[in-house]
Amino acid sequence: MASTTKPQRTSLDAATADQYRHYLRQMLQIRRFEEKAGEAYSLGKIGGFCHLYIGQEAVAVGSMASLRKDDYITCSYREHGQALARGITSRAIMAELFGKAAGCSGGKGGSMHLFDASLGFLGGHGIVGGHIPLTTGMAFAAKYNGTDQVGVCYFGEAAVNQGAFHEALNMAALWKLPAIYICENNRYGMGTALERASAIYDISERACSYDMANEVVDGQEVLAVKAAMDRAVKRAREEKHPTLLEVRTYRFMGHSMSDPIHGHYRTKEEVEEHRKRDPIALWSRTLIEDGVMTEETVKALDADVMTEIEDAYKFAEEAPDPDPSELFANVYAPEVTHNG
Amino acid sequence: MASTTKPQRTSLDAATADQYRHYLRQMLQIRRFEEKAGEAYSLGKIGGFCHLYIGQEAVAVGSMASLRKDDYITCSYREHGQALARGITSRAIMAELFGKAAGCSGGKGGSMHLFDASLGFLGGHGIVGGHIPLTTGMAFAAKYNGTDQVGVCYFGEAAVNQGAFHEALNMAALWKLPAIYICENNRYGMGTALERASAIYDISERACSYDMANEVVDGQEVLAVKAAMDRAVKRAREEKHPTLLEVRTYRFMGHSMSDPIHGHYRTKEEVEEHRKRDPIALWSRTLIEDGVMTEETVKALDADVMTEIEDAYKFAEEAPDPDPSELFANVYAPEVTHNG
Amino acid sequence: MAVITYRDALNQALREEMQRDPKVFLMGEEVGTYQGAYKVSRGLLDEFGPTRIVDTPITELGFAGVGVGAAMVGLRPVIEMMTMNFALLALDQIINSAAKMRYMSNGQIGVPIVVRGPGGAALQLGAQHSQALEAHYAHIPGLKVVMPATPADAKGLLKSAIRDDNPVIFIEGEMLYNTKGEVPDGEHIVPLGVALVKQEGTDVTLISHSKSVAVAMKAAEQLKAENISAEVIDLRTIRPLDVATILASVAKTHRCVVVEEGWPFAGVGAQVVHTIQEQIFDELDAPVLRVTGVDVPMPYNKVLERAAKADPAKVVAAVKKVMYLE
Amino acid sequence: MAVITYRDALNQALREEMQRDPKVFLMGEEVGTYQGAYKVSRGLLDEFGPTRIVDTPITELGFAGVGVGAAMVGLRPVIEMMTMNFALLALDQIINSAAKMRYMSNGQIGVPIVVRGPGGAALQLGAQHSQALEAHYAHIPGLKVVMPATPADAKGLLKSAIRDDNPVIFIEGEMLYNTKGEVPDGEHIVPLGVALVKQEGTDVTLISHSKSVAVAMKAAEQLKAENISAEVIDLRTIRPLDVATILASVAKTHRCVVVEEGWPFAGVGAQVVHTIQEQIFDELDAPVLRVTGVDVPMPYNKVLERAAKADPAKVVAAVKKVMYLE
Ligand SMILES: Cc1ncc(C[n+]2csc(CCOP(=O)(O)OP(=O)(O)O)c2C)c(N)n1
Ligand SMILES: Cc1ncc(C[n+]2csc(CCOP(=O)(O)OP(=O)(O)O)c2C)c(N)n1
Ligand SMILES: [Mg+2]
Ligand SMILES: [Mg+2]
Repeated sequence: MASTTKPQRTSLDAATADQYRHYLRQMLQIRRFEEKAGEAYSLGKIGGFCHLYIGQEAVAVGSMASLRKDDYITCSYREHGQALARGITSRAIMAELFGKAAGCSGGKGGSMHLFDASLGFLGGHGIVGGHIPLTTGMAFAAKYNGTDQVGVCYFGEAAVNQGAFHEALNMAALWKLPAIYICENNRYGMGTALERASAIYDISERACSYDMANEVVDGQEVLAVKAAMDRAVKRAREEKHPTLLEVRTYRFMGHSMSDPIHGHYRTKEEVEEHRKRDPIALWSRTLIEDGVMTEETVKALDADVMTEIEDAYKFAEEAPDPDPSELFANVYAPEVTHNG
Repeated sequence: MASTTKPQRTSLDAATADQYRHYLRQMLQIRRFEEKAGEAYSLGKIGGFCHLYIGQEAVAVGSMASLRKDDYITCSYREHGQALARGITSRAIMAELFGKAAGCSGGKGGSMHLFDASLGFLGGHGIVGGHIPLTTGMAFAAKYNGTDQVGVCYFGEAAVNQGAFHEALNMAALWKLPAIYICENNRYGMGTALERASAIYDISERACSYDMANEVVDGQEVLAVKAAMDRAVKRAREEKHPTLLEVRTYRFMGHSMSDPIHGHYRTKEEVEEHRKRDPIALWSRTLIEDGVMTEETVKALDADVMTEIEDAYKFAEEAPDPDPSELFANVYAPEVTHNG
Repeated sequence: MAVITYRDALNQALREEMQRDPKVFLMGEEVGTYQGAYKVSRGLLDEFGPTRIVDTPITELGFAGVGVGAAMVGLRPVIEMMTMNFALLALDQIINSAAKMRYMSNGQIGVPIVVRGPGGAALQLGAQHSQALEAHYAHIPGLKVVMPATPADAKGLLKSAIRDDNPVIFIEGEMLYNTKGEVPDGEHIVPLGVALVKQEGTDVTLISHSKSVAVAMKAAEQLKAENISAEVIDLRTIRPLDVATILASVAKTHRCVVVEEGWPFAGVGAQVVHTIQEQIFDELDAPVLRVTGVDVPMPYNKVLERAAKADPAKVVAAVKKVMYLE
Repeated sequence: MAVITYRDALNQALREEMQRDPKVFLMGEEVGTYQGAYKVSRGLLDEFGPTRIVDTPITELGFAGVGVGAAMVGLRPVIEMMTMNFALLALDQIINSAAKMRYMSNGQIGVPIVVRGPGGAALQLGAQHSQALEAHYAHIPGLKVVMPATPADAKGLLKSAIRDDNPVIFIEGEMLYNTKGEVPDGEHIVPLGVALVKQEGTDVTLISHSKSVAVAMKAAEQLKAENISAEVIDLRTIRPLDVATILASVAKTHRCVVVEEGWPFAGVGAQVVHTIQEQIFDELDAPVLRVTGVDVPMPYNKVLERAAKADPAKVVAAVKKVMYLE
């Protein structure tokens, strides 16, 4: 079972306290961003598919906190949270959702395909499981280059049934690659509960097929995620061993904007029950209890975040569309003459 | 580890003794067939790829002995042995290898694509791992139709790294399908040793990812295979649970006719060492020790088999090619008018 | 004859065929409890139960193979791909198993399977979710490829596809699901391999399929206003192609424009063009032109996406070109 | 200039590019210890070691994805498919990841990968091992498709492919590996996208690629005996297609036959035909005909297999047809 014991926070020095407040800010930033994105979607300002991260914020924030600037990250289509936690600005992401030229993918990617190469944020990917081999390749490259970079892959629990998961994890373990596979087990792949898709309940046990280190983590507790991720990063960076982290969390919203919060596949009661372990509420409470923050500073922080998100929204709305010539740009690399 | 304890053969009644002699005949039939096929290949009478089963005879014979006439079987491209053990005649198989119209696939399939629908022998398949989902579908059909048929799939240990293996076994376990997955672990996939391709050594442990019954079996002992297969068949037929059998065996010849027996990837010594556990020698010795056969009756049996194989060869050689019109036949089903 | 949506027409076809033949079942992601990602299978789980309406894990290669295997032993699976983009993962089973089994087995084993789902672009789904890949399937001997444009054809062709003894790739359109049209109740069969002359005309032939039929029809309307009479053909089945209907029309109009959603290079239209010029070269008064999806991955931005798609204005321009009107 | 085999020419290209650029590595089944299923990588493991010559498990989808991922962060992988038949399993990574990454990321992430291996039929390998599927790749924007016919081009084009910043599908021919020809030592670069006029002629243009170039050349020889002068073009690169060279030739000869190994429906030849009739319709004195692989899965039997393949006699017959000689 998931260990929910909170790591000790006895010697809370100023830097740590700052760090902790930062986690809260990041989680709030994701929450408010997603709420705004949902609103914009309903107004028709965002098109296509839009998968919100609400409920899972502690996973992105806790895990990204362990990473270094030069590590490689890939995500599924549900990646606004990871993109924000990694440091892509809310302006650049919102603009991308609006399809604008100032978006982090120039308006050509959209919600499912956020990129920022300068941050090693190598995509939202739309094919379930498809980015798992990609990350494995990035970890391969790190090893090949002799660096101590780490490749991190975020995917849902439904992706573990894909052949790509199996093939990639076998290679990562066989070749001892510095890869971390973060399975965000939010209990559902669209309308299919985990137990209706997987022959085993504990996703982490899939690691046994590859003799891979693995851990079950409480995904609603940001520090639990951070602690497990620290271990995985050390294992990858120092020992060159991959890890499968099964992070148990819950999606508070529908699968995508076109999916109701509770449909045929789960009850209102179930959702409410899970909402009681809202990662932001849990973490705020902890910070307040520990005296790191107060109700007021939390509120002020939230207000600050809201201002940022409103600004991002306005920015996205006012930003121009890509130039029509962009239709033909970047299909291929610009021609260069190679003469040896 | 593989259990090599031989099941008790105390009460050896006449029927059992007949059965045991039959196993030997079948193994000899495969051996002599393959030797002849190798010879024919070298003479240019057989084309394409040709993968011999020499060394693995006890697997096909021991496992087929547990099956019923209406069960479904699929194999990889290394399937002459299974085809013979299932009861396709040596004439029909040899003729297929020669590409003749009298071949079990009309000369259009070849060595890798043997079929006999009347025996539930549903193909040699050329894509590594590709037939694992197919068998799963056949087991699905058995369950769907409410019969107690079983689907059996033979594949090599290198196939377990394919996504198709993972996807299929998960579904078989999830849906409780009457499927038996026989992994013939002959230590190599072409020139790649198991441990250079799989992150774990014990293929059977892959079953844990699906909470699937599994067993490691000594593939050189025909009765050990038979006993394990009996258990798996019972589990499938009666309890509707799939099984992964890891049958440890060894390929005495090269991967295919164009591959030397020992190449860059294994030593002559290793091959010789394994040849000491020749399944036919082991079983003959047992039968002689137990008084079921004598040196002479074994020799006579072998001679009888040789006669059969020579006949098959002659038959194949003299049989006509398919009619040229066959080029266009059976691309599609014959047109039928459906009017409801 | 009721007016229903394309979605409901497909639903009717599935329901009726499942009622008719107990060997027909539906398998795919979210087809059951969720009632279908696009609700094509709405109500079917209730009616037929989980044995025949089978929700799968996300394993396109695997469940396509399960379908092929079940078909090899006599069932008649309908395999739903949530979208045909994901069927790329299953292509090995479709091409190496389904399309070749009958041939390799010398006719012993058939594969009466339907692989169906929406193909092509919807709105702003981006590069990985907006592909019209019918040319990939149409390239392969052993497969049939069917793409209905209307509710009536959706029903009639799906029923034929399910009854066909060959593997049939049945590609729908996400943007078509909500379109409405008259659909005959009960037994309504549209044979595979027969194109439809949607509208007769004398000056030019517009050949299209699936969503592009609407584009061609709109173009024809605009052309009419300019006194150009366009004959519009809906291919309905891509493979086998109804060559006779195509040739008869072009032999009459002497000019032709092919309209399709997919990419140009070696697309379905290229085959149509080849066939026309090969068979009735002397009847042609102008080259056959194509209006296709622009040769780029699909961009997310709405304006760019619109520019990437075939539209009536592009068709009108092509027609004027083949009529040497500019 | 040494006379070496196509196989050794590829080996030279790999070796030289790996010596030149430490970011180039080779990955695939049996490329290392086994020295390559077709010995293309012979000796490379010894020279470059297991970090750069990487044997993989049999997981085409997986290692194609590993290659794409490595390329996304700056390595230059050469991914060997034991044969291109198996690449069907990897098509999702090639089409959904490699071909779209640069576009989706607005140019931030390129995928400088080469996916290479033998395509098409060898001898009696049966239906699943004898497919010429280049049309599938050529259909996709974002990919380049290269198919050398000679040892010199094998070397020169592979070097260009490795240096190209785009995903390149590089399809060899099992039946070509043993063919010999003059190959320049050291730096020998053949640019992508440039076709070669193998032989000049005046009466008809034969357009071909890969193994079919030899078929076209043999046909040209036979035609010469009948006083028909054929110009033979080797496309070398399928995508981007060298349209200029094609058009210049056909504008001169006014007649054309396309020869290819793949299946006809929406094949590469269909695209070539479309381009010719679209661009220089008035130059054509006859329809463009194609000689392709017969539209059936490949049979195992030797006689049937021979009948399934394009051959010089079929080309000669097609030429006579476009010259109205029968
Ligand atoms: C290969 C493929 N099949 C199907 C889909 C459609 N699809 C998108 S998300 C999804 C569910 C994925 O669930 P999970 O992996 O648990 O991630 P979550 O959405 O819960 O974050 C499905 C079926 C897809 N995008 N790709
Ligand atoms: C998908 C695919 N990849 C590669 C090959 C080429 N190939 C044929 S057999 C083989 C080795 C398979 O080894 P294993 O599964 O252990 O079976 P064995 O040959 O030992 O019986 C390979 C790589 C293929 N046929 N299919
Ligand atoms: Mg999930
Ligand atoms: Mg093996």
